[in-house]
Amino acid sequence: MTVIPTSEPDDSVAVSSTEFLAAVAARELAGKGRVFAGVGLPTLAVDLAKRTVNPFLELVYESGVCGAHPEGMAEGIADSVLVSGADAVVSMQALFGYVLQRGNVDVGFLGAAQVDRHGSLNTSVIGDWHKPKVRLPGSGGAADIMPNAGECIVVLRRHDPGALPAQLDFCTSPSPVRARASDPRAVPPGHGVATVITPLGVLRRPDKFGELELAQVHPGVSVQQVRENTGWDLAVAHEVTETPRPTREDVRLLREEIDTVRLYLR
Amino acid sequence: MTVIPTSEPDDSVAVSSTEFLAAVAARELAGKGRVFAGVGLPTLAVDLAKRTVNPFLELVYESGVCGAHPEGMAEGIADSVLVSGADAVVSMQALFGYVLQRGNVDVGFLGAAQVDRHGSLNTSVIGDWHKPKVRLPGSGGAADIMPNAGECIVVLRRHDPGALPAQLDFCTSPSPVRARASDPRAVPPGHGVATVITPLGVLRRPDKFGELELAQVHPGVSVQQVRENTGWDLAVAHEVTETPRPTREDVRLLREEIDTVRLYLR
Amino acid sequence: MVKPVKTRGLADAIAEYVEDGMTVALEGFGHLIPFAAGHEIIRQGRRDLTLCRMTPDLIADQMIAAGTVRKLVASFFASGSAGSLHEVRRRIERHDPEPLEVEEYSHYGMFCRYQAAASGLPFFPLRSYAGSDLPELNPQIRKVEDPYGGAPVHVVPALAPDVTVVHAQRADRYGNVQMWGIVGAQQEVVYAARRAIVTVEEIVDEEVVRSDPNRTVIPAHAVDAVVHCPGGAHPSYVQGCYDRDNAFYRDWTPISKEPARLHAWLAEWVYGVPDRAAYLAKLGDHWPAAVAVGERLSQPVDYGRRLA
Amino acid sequence: MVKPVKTRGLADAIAEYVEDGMTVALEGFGHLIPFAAGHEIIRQGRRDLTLCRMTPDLIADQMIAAGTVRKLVASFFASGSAGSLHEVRRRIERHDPEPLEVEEYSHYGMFCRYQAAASGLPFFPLRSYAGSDLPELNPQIRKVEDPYGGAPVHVVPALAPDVTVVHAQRADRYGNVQMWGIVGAQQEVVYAARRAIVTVEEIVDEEVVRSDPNRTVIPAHAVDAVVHCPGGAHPSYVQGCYDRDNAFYRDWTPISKEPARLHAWLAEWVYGVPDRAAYLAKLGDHWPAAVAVGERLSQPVDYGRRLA
Repeated sequence: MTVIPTSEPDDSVAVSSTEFLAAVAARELAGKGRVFAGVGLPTLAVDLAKRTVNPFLELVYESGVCGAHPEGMAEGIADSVLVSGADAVVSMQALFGYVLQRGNVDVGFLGAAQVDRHGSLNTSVIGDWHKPKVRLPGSGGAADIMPNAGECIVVLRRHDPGALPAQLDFCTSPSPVRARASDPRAVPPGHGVATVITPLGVLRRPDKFGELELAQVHPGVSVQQVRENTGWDLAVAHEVTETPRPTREDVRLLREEIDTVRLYLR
Repeated sequence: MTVIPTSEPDDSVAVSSTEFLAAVAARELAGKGRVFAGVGLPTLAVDLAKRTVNPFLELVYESGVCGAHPEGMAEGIADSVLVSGADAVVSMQALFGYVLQRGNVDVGFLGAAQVDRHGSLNTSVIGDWHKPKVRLPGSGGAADIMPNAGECIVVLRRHDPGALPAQLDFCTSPSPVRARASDPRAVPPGHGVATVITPLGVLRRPDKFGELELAQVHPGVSVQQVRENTGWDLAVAHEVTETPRPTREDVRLLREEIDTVRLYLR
Repeated sequence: MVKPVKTRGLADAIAEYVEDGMTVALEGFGHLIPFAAGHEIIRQGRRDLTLCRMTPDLIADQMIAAGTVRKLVASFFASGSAGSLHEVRRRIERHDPEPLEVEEYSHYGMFCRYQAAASGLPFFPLRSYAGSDLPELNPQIRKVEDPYGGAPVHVVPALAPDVTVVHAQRADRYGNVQMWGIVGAQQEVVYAARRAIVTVEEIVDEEVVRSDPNRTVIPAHAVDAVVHCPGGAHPSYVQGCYDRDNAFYRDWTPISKEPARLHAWLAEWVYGVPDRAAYLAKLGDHWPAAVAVGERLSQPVDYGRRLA
Repeated sequence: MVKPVKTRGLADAIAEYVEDGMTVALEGFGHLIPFAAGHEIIRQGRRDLTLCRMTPDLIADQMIAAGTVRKLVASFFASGSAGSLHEVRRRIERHDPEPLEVEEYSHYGMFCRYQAAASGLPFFPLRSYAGSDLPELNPQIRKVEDPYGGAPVHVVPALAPDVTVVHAQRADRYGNVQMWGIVGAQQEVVYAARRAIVTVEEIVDEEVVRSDPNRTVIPAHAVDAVVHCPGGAHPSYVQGCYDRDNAFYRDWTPISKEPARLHAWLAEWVYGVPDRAAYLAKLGDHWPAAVAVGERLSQPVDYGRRLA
C-alpha cells in the first residue's frame, strides 16, 4: 500500500473542516443522477455539486420534494424554499414507496454517530437503548434509505474509535452484510454504504458484502493515523491516494453563494 | 304473512319499470350519509334522492370523486361533470383504501346479473368462467364495495329464477355468509346486501348472516308471484307492505330535470 | 452533461419501447385513455402482448381485434356506459377467432398490483376477496397470515409491466407530468413499469410546471419519453380540454358486434391514418366541436417565495 | 336536514375530542405543525397522552415538559435544523423528572402504520428493517411470509389514533380541506384516526374549494371539526402564508436545556395566553414581519364545464 499525493500545493487555500468535507462530498456526486439529501453538511455538498461537477443532479427530499430548485439555502429537509419552484412535491407514499423503495434513488446521503466496518449505521443511541447515555435523533428516513438507495455516502464529523467502533451500540440502518445475516433471503437491493468521508480520509466499500477500506487520506494525514483512529483493524486499499483539496472556487461558492449566513459552515 | 297496501290510488301515474325502480331506490337513500354510486339506474336514483328525500347525500364514485355536484347527468362513473365543481377528487388508494376499505361508505349501490339468498352477487359470467355463455363486466369495484360498505342496495332489472337462482354461476362479490364460511375469522365489516329492489318487489336482509326475505310487493304483484319467480324458497317477512308508487313529482324530476335525454330512462 | 430532454415522436417511442410479447399497461380510468398510443401499437403490428387495463374500454376491443393481444389482465370487461365490448366477448365466449387468455381482479385488486410493483414490494394486502370465487380461479390472489392475530389477509402480487403509456394534460420537455381530474392508476403504473411513455395535450415551459409542484403527478425521473399528442385520448376525454365523445362510444356497439365492420373500422381509422393528427383531421367538423367544453378555472394558490 | 357545518372554536373542539389517556397524533412534516392545538391541549391540562408524531419537533418537547404525555411514538427525535429536543433527552437519558415511554420506527415505518389504519388493514408491508436492531427492541415490527416465494417481508401494525389534529392552508365550513406544499402524513392520519380536528389559516367559500377539487387533500366526511386558526402553525410554517421562524427555533435550544427556563416559557407563552390570537399579539412586531413571504402564484388549470 502506497500513498500517492494528488493535490497541487498551489491549489491550497485555508479551509475549515466543514468546508473540506463538503467539497470532498460534492465531488462524490459527479455522474450521479438522483440524490436523497439530508440536512446540514449534505445541503452544502449537493448545492456545491450542482454548481460544479453535476449541474443536473436531481435533489430528492424525504419531505416529498423531487427536483428542488431552491432560491436560497435550505434550513431543513422540509424548508419552504425546497418547495417553491420544485419540479414536483409528491405524497409520502410516492416518495418513500415509489421513488425510494422502488429503487429510483441513486445516492442516499446520510450522517451517523457510528459506522461499523460493513457500513452499518447507528443514529439512535449511545449506550443502552432503554436508558441511553445519549439519545440521538433515531432513524428518520435512514433505515428506509439504506436498503433501497443504489448506494449511500456517509459523512462523519469525527474520526475516532467511538465514531468508527468495532461494535455499534445500536444498529439503526443495517448494511447488506447484516441484512443477509438476519435472513439469507433478505438481501436488500441497494449496495449499502459505498463511501465514508471523515475528517481524516475517505473509506470505500467496493464489495456489497465486503468491508470498508481506506482509499484516500486527506493532506497531512498518514495511513497509520487513520488506522489508529479506527475501532477495528481497518483494511487499506492497494493504492491510497491523497484527497484533492477543495479548489478556491469551491470555497468561494460555499462562503459567498451557498451558505452566506454561515448556518452550516464553521 | 299479510300484504298491507300503502299507496294511494290518487298518486298513481303511468311509469316505466326504470322510473319505478329508480324512485323506489331513491327512497332507500333517505337518512343515509354517503353512497358509492355506480352508473345507470343508480345515477338516476341518487340524483332523485338528492332532489327529494336526502338533499345532502354525499356522492362518492370509484373514480375518486367525493362530494360530486354535477351540473348535468353523468354518463359514467368517470364523467367530467362529476369532477367539475366536486368537493374532492382523490387518488385511487385514498378512494378504495381510505374512503371505502376504512369504512367511510354507508351505502354501496350495485347492479348484478344474479343474486342468491344471502345476497352474494354474480357480475362475472353466465356459465363456466373458462368458456362462459355470457361474459359479464366482472367485478369492477363490486367485490371491493361489498365487504366494506356499511350496506349494499342491489337493483335488478329482472326478477326470475335466472336472476335470483339457488346457486350462482359464479360468486364475484360474496355476502358475509360466504365470507364467514370461507374462514370463520374473515367476517367483513359491512352488512353485505341489505336490500334488493326488483321489478316485482323489495327483498330485505335484516340479519347480516341471514337470508333475504320479501318485505314489499309492488302494486299489482302478489307474494305468491314473487316466490314463484325466485330460484329458492324465498322467506317472507311477517308483514309485507305494498311498495308506494312513485309520486308525480318523482316522475317529473326524472323526466324533465334528471334524464332529459332519456339515456337511462326507458 | 445536459439535462435530458425527453420529447419524442409517438411512433419513435412506441417503436423503441414496445416489443412483441411484452406486458404493456395502458391506464386511464375513464379519463385520459391513451387511444393514440394504442392505435400506434396496432399500426406497428405488435403481437402477443399481455395488455393490462383496469377498464379495458374500446381501446382493448380494438387492440384485441387487431391481433395485438394474447392476454388481458383487467377488472371490468365492459365499456363505461356503452355496454359490452363485443370483440372481448367473442374471444372469451366463443374463442372466435381464437381464445383470449384472461386474468381477472376487482378494481382495487388491480390497483394494488400496481401499487405493489410501484413500491418495490412482492405483494399488496386488501380486504376484498374472502368468500369470492375470484381467488379460486385466479391463483395469483393469495393470503398471508396476520402476525398481529387477526384473520388472514388476501394479497395480490406485484404487476410490473415492461412498458406503460399514459396520457395527461401537460408536461415539460423533461417529462414532469401534470394532470388533474380523475388521476386513476397513472402514478402507480408509471412507477410500476420498467419504461414509461407519456403522451400529453401540451408541452409547457418548465416554469408552468414549477409554478405548482403539487400538481406534478409523475416526476420526470419516472418518464422515458414524453410525446406531444393533442387529442390523444379521443374518444375518451381530457378534463378541461375536451369532453368524452359519447356519440362515438355509442356507435362502437354496432361496429364491434360485426367483425367485418370492426375490421373495416380499423382499416379506415387506424391503419388508414399515419398518426393522430391525421385521425383528428379525418374526424373533420366533429373534432373538436362535438366535444368542446367551457372554461372553469381553478383559483390560484400561493406557494410564496422567501424574501431576501 | 342540513348539511353539517363543522366550524368550531379550538378550545371547544379540543375539550370535546381530546381526553386523558388517549392516543393523539399531531402530524405535519416540518410544514403545517399544529402548534396552536398542542398548546391548547397543554392549557386544558390533558394527561397521560400517547403522542404520535413522525418528527416530534418543539411541540413534543413542550407537551412533554408540560406533563401531558406518557408515551411518544415517533421516528425522529430531534428538531429539523435546531438539534436536540432537550426535554425529550432528559426524560429518556436520565428519567428526569420521570421516564418517557418510547416506541421507535423509521419515517416510512410510521407512515405505513398510518396507511394501514387509514386503509382498514391490520398491517402494512415495507422493506426497511432486515438486519436492523429496531425490530428487536420494538416487538410491533414483525414479518409475514411472502406467498409468492420471496423473502419474508417486514410489516408494521395499524396505528389508529383516538384523535388527530392537523393544520392546513384552507377549508370550507363543511370541512373540505385543501393544502399544498409538503403534505406529509396528513391525509393518512386523518383517515386513520377516529376523530379529526383540522385547524386552518383561512375558512373559504365552498366555491373556492370546488374550483380545484384535486387540491382537496382531506374530504369533509373525514373531518369532525374545522377551526379557523390563523398563525396556528407558528413557529413552523405554512407554504405561501408565512415562513418558518428560524430564530424562534434556534432560541429553543437554550430554553429547553434548562427546565426552569422551559417552564417559565410555558407559563408565559402557553398558560399565560388564552388562545392563539393572544399568542400572536404577544409576538408583537415579530409577527408576521419576521416570517413574511413574497408571492408566487400557481398558474390556474382549467377543469372545464359541460356545454349545455
